[in-house]
Formats: sequence, C-alpha cells, structure tokens
Amino acid sequence: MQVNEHKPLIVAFCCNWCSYAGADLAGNNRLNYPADVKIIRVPCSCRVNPMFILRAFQRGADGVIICGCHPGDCHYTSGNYYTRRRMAALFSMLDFLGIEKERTRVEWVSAAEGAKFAATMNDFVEQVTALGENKRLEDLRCKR
Amino acid sequence: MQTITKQQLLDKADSLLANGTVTAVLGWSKGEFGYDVTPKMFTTKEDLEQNFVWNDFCGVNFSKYLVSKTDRFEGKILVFLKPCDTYSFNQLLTEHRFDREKVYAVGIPCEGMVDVSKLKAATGDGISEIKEDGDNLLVTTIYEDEPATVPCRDVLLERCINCKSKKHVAYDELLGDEGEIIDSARFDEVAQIEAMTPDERFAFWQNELSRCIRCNACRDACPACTCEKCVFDNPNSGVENKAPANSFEEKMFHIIRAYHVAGRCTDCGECSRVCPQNIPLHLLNRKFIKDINEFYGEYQAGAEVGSRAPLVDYTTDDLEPGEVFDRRDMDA
Amino acid sequence: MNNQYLREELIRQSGVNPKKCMKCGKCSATCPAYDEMEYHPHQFVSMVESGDIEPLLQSESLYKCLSCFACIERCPRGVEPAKLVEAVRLSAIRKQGENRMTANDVPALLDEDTPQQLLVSAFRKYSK
Amino acid sequence: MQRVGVFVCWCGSNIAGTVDVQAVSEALKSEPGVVFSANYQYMCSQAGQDMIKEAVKEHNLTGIVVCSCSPRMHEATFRKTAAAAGINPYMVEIANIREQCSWVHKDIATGTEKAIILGKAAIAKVNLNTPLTPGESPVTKRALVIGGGIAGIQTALDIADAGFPVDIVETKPTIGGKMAQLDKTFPTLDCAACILTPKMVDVAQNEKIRIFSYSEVSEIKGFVGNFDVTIKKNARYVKEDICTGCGACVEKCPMKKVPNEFNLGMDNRSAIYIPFAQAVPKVATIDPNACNMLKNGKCGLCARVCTAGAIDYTQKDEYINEKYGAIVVATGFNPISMDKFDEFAYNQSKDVITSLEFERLTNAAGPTAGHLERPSDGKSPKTIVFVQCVGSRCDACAEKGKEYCSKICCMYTAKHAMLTRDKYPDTEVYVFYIDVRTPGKNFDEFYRRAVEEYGVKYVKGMVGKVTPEGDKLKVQASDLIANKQLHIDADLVVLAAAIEPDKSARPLATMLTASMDTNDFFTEAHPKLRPVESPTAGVFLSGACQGPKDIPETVSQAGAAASKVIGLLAKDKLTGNPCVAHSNELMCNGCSSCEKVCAYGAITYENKEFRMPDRTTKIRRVAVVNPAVCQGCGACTVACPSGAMDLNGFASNQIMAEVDAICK
Repeated sequence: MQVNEHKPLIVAFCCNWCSYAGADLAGNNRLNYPADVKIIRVPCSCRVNPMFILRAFQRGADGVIICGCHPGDCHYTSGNYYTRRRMAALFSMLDFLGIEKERTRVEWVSAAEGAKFAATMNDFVEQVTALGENKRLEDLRCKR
Repeated sequence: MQTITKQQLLDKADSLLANGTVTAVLGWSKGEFGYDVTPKMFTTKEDLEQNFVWNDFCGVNFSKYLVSKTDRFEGKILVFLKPCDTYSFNQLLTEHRFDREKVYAVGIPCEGMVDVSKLKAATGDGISEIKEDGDNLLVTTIYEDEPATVPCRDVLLERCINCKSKKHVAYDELLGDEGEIIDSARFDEVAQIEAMTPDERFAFWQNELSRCIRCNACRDACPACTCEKCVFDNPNSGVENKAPANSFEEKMFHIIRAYHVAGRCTDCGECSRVCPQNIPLHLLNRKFIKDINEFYGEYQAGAEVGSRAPLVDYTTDDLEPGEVFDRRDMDA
Repeated sequence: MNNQYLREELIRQSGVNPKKCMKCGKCSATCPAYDEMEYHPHQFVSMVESGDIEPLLQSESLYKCLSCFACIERCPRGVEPAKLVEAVRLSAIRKQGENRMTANDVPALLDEDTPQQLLVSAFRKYSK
Repeated sequence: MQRVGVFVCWCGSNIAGTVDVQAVSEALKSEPGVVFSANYQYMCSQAGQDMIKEAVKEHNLTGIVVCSCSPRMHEATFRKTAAAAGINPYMVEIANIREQCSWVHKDIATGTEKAIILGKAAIAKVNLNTPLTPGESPVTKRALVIGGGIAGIQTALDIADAGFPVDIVETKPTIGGKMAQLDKTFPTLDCAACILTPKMVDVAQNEKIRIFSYSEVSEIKGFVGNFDVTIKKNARYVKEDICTGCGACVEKCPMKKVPNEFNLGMDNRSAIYIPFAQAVPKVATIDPNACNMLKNGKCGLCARVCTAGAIDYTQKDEYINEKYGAIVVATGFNPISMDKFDEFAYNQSKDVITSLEFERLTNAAGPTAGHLERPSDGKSPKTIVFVQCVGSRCDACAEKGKEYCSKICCMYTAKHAMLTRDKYPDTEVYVFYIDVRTPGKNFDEFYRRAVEEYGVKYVKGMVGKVTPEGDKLKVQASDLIANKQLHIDADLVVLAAAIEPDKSARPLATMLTASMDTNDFFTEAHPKLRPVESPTAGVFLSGACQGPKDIPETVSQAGAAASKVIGLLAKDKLTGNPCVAHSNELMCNGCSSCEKVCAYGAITYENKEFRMPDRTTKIRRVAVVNPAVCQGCGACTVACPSGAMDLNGFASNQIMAEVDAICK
C-alpha cells in the first residue's frame, strides 16, 4: 500500500539576534533540515503577536515554532521573558481547545547553536508530520 | 431576594442629586418586559421615580459605561456597583480609562442575579410578568393563567452560583455591610475540561463555538474590551469582522478576544451573561486566569488599582511554555 | 551504604533541601550539644545528601540533639539541619521496638527537680 | 502597491547549485506588484549592484527584493544600493535563499520551491513597506555624574579630560566616598588617602568639572542626548564660594557631641563641620539637626568667628536646572545593617565592629589616630576574630542578608588580618571563612602571605555565636577541618558585613527609567558586551552600583563608562534606528500596558484633545514613543490590546502578509 505522506507546512518565527543567526549558522555548516520550515524574521521573539500564530494556522500551517535568545540573553534584555509568558498562556489555551499541543513550540536558540537549530527543526517537523494534516485549525467543512 | 431595597437606592440617588454631589445617576431602568433591564443615565428625580428599577435582573456591570459617560457629563456621576462590578471598576482605573474624580461610586450588596435563559427554560417562553415573592419569583406567561413559582436560587447566573467575592474593592460609600471574598469553585468546570482527552476537548469547543453568530455582544459588554478601536473593527488588523471564511474563524475570534483580556479580565461573567447563544465564554477567560494563577502565582485583576498584569510582567525563572504540558501530564 | 531510597524519604519528610548547604559550618558552630555529638549538624546535612545514612541511624547523636533549633535560626541558607536530624531520628525510632523511651522508663527518671514537662516532651521526642 | 523589482542571486554555485535561479526569477515575475525580475551571478558585486540601479531607473521601481544570502550579511549593502539609486533604503527586503535554503536543502526541486515561497513572502512584505527616515536629535555636550566616590571621580576626570564639561552630584558634603574612609588598599597596601586625595584635588581644580556637594538629583526628564535634570542643592548654611575651609568655626562651635558619620559614629564632631582634612570642596557645613542657632536661634558663634563672613543661617535649598547629554550613575554601596544578626552581638558590645569600622580604627586620621584600641575601653586587643560572609551568600528567604557574594570581603579581611599581625605581632588573629575567594591579580599571593608570613590563623568554618562576658567576647565557632567546636575568648570581633547598593539608587532608577535587579543593583544593557551601559540609552554605570567590586575594577569600569560617554558626546547629532515603534493615537487607550513592558522607558503618556464625531472635544491619555530611545524590539506591539502600537519595518500587516504568502 502506498502511503501518501503529508508534507507539513511549518512557520518558524526567529528573532534577528540569536535564532535567525543560529539558522544562518546551520546554513553555513550545511546542516540539513526539511524545506517544510519557512522562517520569518522578527527583531525579537516578543514581536510575535499571538494573532500571527493563529493566522498561520488559519491559513493552513501545520505547526508554528517560535525561536528566541535564551532567557537572560535577550538582545533587548527582557523581550523573551515576555514571549515566554505569552506563549505559555497561548499554547495552554490552544491545548484547552483540543488543538494538538505538539503543533506549537518555543525553543531558545542562540547564534552559536546552528546544530541545535537544525536538530530542533528536524525534530519539530517529524513531530508535526506524525500528527498529519492540521484538520483542527483549518476549515473543517472543506475537508471531508 | 435582594437585601437592599429599591427605595434605599432611590433615596441615596435623590439625596446625592439634591445636594449637588452628583449631576447624573447611572442606574438600571425598566425594559419592555420584566427581565430586560437596561442601563440608563438619570438626571432628574422624576425620571428616577418613574423608571429606576432594582431587582434580580440588574446584572449589568456599569463599570464599562463610565469610560464613555464620564466624558459626556459635567460633574460627577453616581454609579451603583455590585461587588463583582468593583473589580472591573478598579481594573479600568488601572488602565486609566476614566477619571476617578468624576465618579461617585456607591457599593451595594448583591445576592446574585437571575439568568433569563434559565428562567425561560423553567417557565417556557412568553413571560408577561414577573413578581418577586421572598426568595421566589412568580412568573406569569401568556400561555398559562396561574403564575409559576420559581425559586431564585434555581435560576441564578453561573457567575453568581460561583460568586468569587461579596467584598467591594472600591467605593466612595457602601450601602449595607462589607462582604467577604469567597473561596468559590469557579475553576472546577475548567478543570473538568482540562481532564478531557484532546479529542473530547475539541468536540466540546467545536460544539460550543460553532454556535457563535459573531454578534459581538460578548465584546460589547466586556468591561475589559474598551479599546478605542477594536482589532475586530480594524481593517488593518488582519482579523477584522466579517462573515466567517472557515470553521476556525470563530475559534480564532474567541481565542484572540480571551487573549486580549488575559490578565486584565476580572472574571465578571458579562460575556456569558449576554451571549444570545449561551456559549460558556467565561470558561475561556477562566482558563487564562487559572493558568496565570498556577504559573505565576495568584492574581486577581482589579483587586487593587495599579497592579501589574501578569502578561506585562515576568520573572527570570518563569515556567517554559513546554513545561506547561509536562506539569499537566505529570499531574494526570 | 548508599541508601538512595532512605535519602529521598528523609528529604521528603523533613522538607529540607540539603543541596542548598554551602558547607559553612555555622550550624555546628552554633550547636550547644556539639561536644556531646559524634556526628554534628553539618555532617547530618552532608551525610544525608550523600546517602551515607546508616551511621547516623546507629549514632547516639540522634538523641543528643536538643532540638533547640539554633542551627535552623542561624543557617544563612535556610537549610534547617535540625529538621533533618528529626527526620533521621524518626526513621530510627519508627522501627519495631526501637522506641528510645517507653512508659516503663519514666518511673526511674522521676525526680523532684525534673520538671514534668521535660519528661513529657522527651517522651514525645523519643518514641513513635 | 509598489513597483517591485526582484533580483535573484546565484552566489556563484552557492545558491544556483541547489536552487533553479532562473525558475525562481520567472515564478516571481507574476507576483503582485512585481514589474521586473532578473537573476545574476553575484548580486552583491559592483556589476550586480549596477544592475539594480539601472533597473530602478528603467522600470521606475519603488521597492526591491533581493533573493540572496542572509540579510545579516548584505542587507546593509543593498540598502546603500537602493539609496544610491534614489529610493528609500528601507524599501529593500531580502529573501534568504542561501543560508536558509540552498545550503540546507539538497534537492533542487524542493530548494527551488522553497526559494520561490521565500521570495513571495519578501514581495508580500515589500509591498507594504513604507519609506523610513532615521530620526535625528541633538546632543547636549555635558555629562552628569551621580555620586562622587572613586567611581564618579574617575569617570568625571576622564570625561573632562576629553574636553567635555561634567557635573558631579554628591549627597555628602564632600566627594571621596567610601575610599576616603579606607586605610590601606589591597593587594599593594598603598594608603587610600595617598592615591585618592590627589584625584579629589584634580577634580576640584579641573575647569570642566563642577561639584554639587551636599546635593541630590530631584528630577530627570528627557532622553539620551537631551536629559533635563533638576539638582537640589541642600542648604549647608555656609556660602561655598566664600568659605576658605580654615576651620575656625569648627573649633569654636560649642556643640561638639554630634556622632561623626565619617568615623561611623566612633567619635564626635561639632555641629558645624568639615568631614575630614582633605575634603573637597573644603567647605564647612552646618548640621541643622544639631545647630542651636538653627534650632532655636541661640548661639551664632560660628558667624562671629568667621572672618570671611561665609556663614548664612538663612540659606535655603536651591534648585538648579541643567541639560545633559549623558548621565553616569555611580551611587556606590554601603555595608548592610547588622541589626538582624543577633548571634554576633553587634548591638550588645562596642567591641563587635564591622570591617569598615575597623578601617577607621586603624586609620591614622581615624578616631584613635591609627592605634588599634578597643572601642569599649581603649585597651589593645590581644585576640581578634574576623568573621567572613556576614550577610553575604545568605539565602534570599533568610531575609537577613543578601544572596550574592560581596566579593571584596575576602581580600580586605586578609588585609586587616595581615596588617594587624604586622603592627602588633603579639596579637592572635583568627579568620573564619567559608571559602576564600581571591580571583584577582596578586590576590591569592596576598592571602597566602597573610597565612604563611604573618601567621594569621585561617579556620574553615563559621562563627555560631558571640557572647559578651566581662571584658571578653566568647566566640563559639566550628572548625570543620579539625571537626571541632572552638571556643575563643576574643577582645575584638570584626564582621565582614555584606555590601548593598546605596538606598538612593532605587528612586534614582525610577527617575531614569533604568532597570534594576532584585537586589537593587543596576542592570547592564548586556551582561557581557555592554557592561557599563544601562538598557536606557544615555545612562551609564560606574562602580558598585552595578554590582560589588573592588577599587581596581571600579576604576576600570569608571574609565569604560567615561569612554562610552565621550563617544556619545562627541557626536553632534544622534541618528536613530528608524525601525522603532509608533503609536496610533486614534486607537490608543492610554492603558499603560506598553509602558510596562518597555525595557528602555521609551514610552510616555500625554493628554491629548480629540475632536469627536459630534463636534465635541475629548481629552484622552495617549502613548507617545520617543524614537531616540526606542530600540525597536516590538514588545509593546503585542502588549497593546487595541493594536495601536506598531513597529516600523516589522509592521503587523507586513508580518501577516509574510505569513499569508508562506501559507498560501
């Protein structure tokens, strides 16, 4: 039997100073991760409005990951601390609505952690792929 | 059922109007039926005597009205605040949404308000008259000759069954005795949903939220939703109000709304009270409140003026978003 | 003997976190029963943390601790050694027949100069 | 809609190897707004840049998308290209198809597909870009240094040396700070006064430096380059410009029983006083709480003996307004109160003292003229016990002390012990320690000398209690190495009290909107890379206000802070980052959420009048972002419930457009 594997769509928000640089480093070191990951650059993880995440899901994203500097290392001193609270609250709410918690993630990736960036993306893509298509967040009526 | 009488409130309003302390009174007025009590600004004694009401249907939280009304009236406005209303009152002051100097707040005790939907469910539609009789309501409908007797306690609003506080946290003057904060069971239902499987949770909310007709009543009644321009009315926000394009749209609306008031919501329950579709919207707000209490320590919005909402605050050793689930899975 | 189970049990019972200890020795410096004890308060903290608990269970030191709580009061890190001593003592006397003091011992200890309250509290402390 | 030009770079084979660049530029041609799309071998080369410039001219482009390497690499390059071609540099967006595409994906089909999506996202974004111009603000070429200890002195001297005027504000009647109270300094044992007082004189004589002593900062407004500061000059009842510091008044003053704070209350001074002989400014000050003339109008002796006529009992507090371009905080530290440490009997016996008191006891200018005498009876102590870490490294929940290591105590205690043994070899000296921390140049050698050459008895353990008994202090302590409890009859006990930031720091931080940690130490902009700057632009940190530090460290930090100030003041104008937040006042609720999350204090509020649809007017509180202070993180944009706050360059609708383009 042929399994038609669903290719997930992953939106990754990366802060300019640490995680975006970490993604660049992963590239410099030619560390592969799936092309399903599309990165959006933001100045700081605290720029990520929950609306962006919901919008991504609404438009068909299968997973959203937010990457920022490690706590304590924020370029703007405290931005990622706010991210941490906001996303803890938001993800908990999504989970409360029965949306798979595996579709969301926050990961702290420094500019030196190219390997961690690639590993994180590989892991996240695998996790989201295992869940299959994002039926809960997109339009139910148009799909079976 | 209320311990304080309409006459006491009228006397207070009359004397404050007469001695010039206030120039207007924000109160409840008669609607077409007994149960559709409407907010109104009274400026004369005559108007008050004719139209002012105080009964078991005065659920409206007036705090929000102060944002727009304080600008429109010269002098002070008298506002009657039930205990739960005072939390919203403080929260709006924290957010600098109205001028405290322009308000004369009179705290009044509340024994719980009636849920009209529950009442209708008990008596059937077509209510023509409601009379109070001690702890009961005598309800006459157009279909029955004899009025039905309904105990108030059976038809209380959910927020009153799980009343969180009989204590007024803000007032200029208090009628009746100072109440106490109540150790209510208001998070039990949230905990029950949390205990469901993800599929059950999804089904539960799919069922509830698919009834949403996007009438915006929840937003319009919410004392935390006082934005000059709501994101749902703003064509540039990307989430402006429109016919839902897909089934996620209602969920998105309610997640965004709940998120926008997270940390600021006092759990006054107006959203659920006004929802024409009887969606338990307060559960979304309470989920945030419960999470915030568990993650960052107990916090009651509006308990005092000037407190810093948890989502605009942090500590360096806060919980990681991933740990939220680890914790829960461990508890399970 | 490294008794990991007992270690965790003692930590749980006492609510003490021995990892907070910075090994300054102020507990032992402040202890009025120091010279009576084979193992001193700071050693209790360190030995429980390393799981080396058997010698403590066997030691008379358990009953020399006055429970005066001076070590709790003085510890700069809030480690509360006396609570740990208490937990070790409890786990010693909770064993069958290991009561340090029984009702039969009391008559011999009666003495006009000994306040009765002392006996009562000793009884409480030394038996399960 | 913009007229967008798309430029796909091959980067040799770096991109072209795994991405079909031709296909990418073809696919992007049909995107909304795109009027030109091309690819080239090296877009960043001169030829590549010329190609962009020509296309701008030829196709009248208003926006540029370059699909190339990371924007961290060449965004600046292409912005310059755009500017050279005559369009706003912020109308450029980069699609990162090298680091985040061609280098990490091996398959040409997937690489190409992703590159097209990334290109689409960049096009969607650039369509919503707006031309941005960096704001400019002038710089007041004057610095304010708050605190006149060694940190403030060194910072002021260095700034003045570069030619900029500096004002020092010091709450005490003289500058000099803690260092002026010290006897010798470790590890070289130079006398503190010998190295400090010449610097104090330099400050006094420097034409660029003004000293506001006996003064405090009462209000700070403005922002980097443009601070508006009010300094409150407390009345000292002596005309500073006339007083010669001769000291005749001090001598004649009948009120001589005022505890002398300079000697930590171990002796007395008069109501009119000069803190110490080398004070700068050397001007007398009348203590209004002690002076009979000021309290009940009787006396006036000092006015009569002052030949210069400097005494002025009617002097009032004076407020001075001054503008500054930069502010340096150098508020320093104090030893913590020993009141809560009953076990050491500090409040029960005069012979239990803190290390700072010990400094005064051994200082030649101190209350005992440098002879080590017990405060209680003046006898020379034969047994001295030093206790380290008193209140340092205390768990926070203990509420008595501080969680951190005070850093300087190990070294000064070694110094005290060594000097005592040197001067009084028949004295027995014990030092009780938890750890001896000596990470500094020649520090460990110094400590070892105290042990090996001077015979100081270092005991690993802590003192449990001190009990005064007769004229002795019974010290009960543990010796962890010997596994013994020690009982020592001491004559003097010296406590190495933890140090804490000066109490004035917290209100000052509020005025500056500078952040602090839970211990009230000022937070640095970056703990490693920007250690002398506060996150609040234009505010710099010098000395122990940022964390415990010794003199050499303080002086180096003071110099570093000065160089940062000089770098700022050397500019005529500050050019800001245009990618800053801005608030739409029509939508702003004035709720203060944004202000609370702003780490830089860039947001203030003003009451603004609005015309309502019914022609009435309404005054509303609205947020205003100061673009010179905003760093553009965007924290406020998410905190804002109404969406009034947005960020230039990373606007909500731009990010949404990117999300949509990716998720299409």
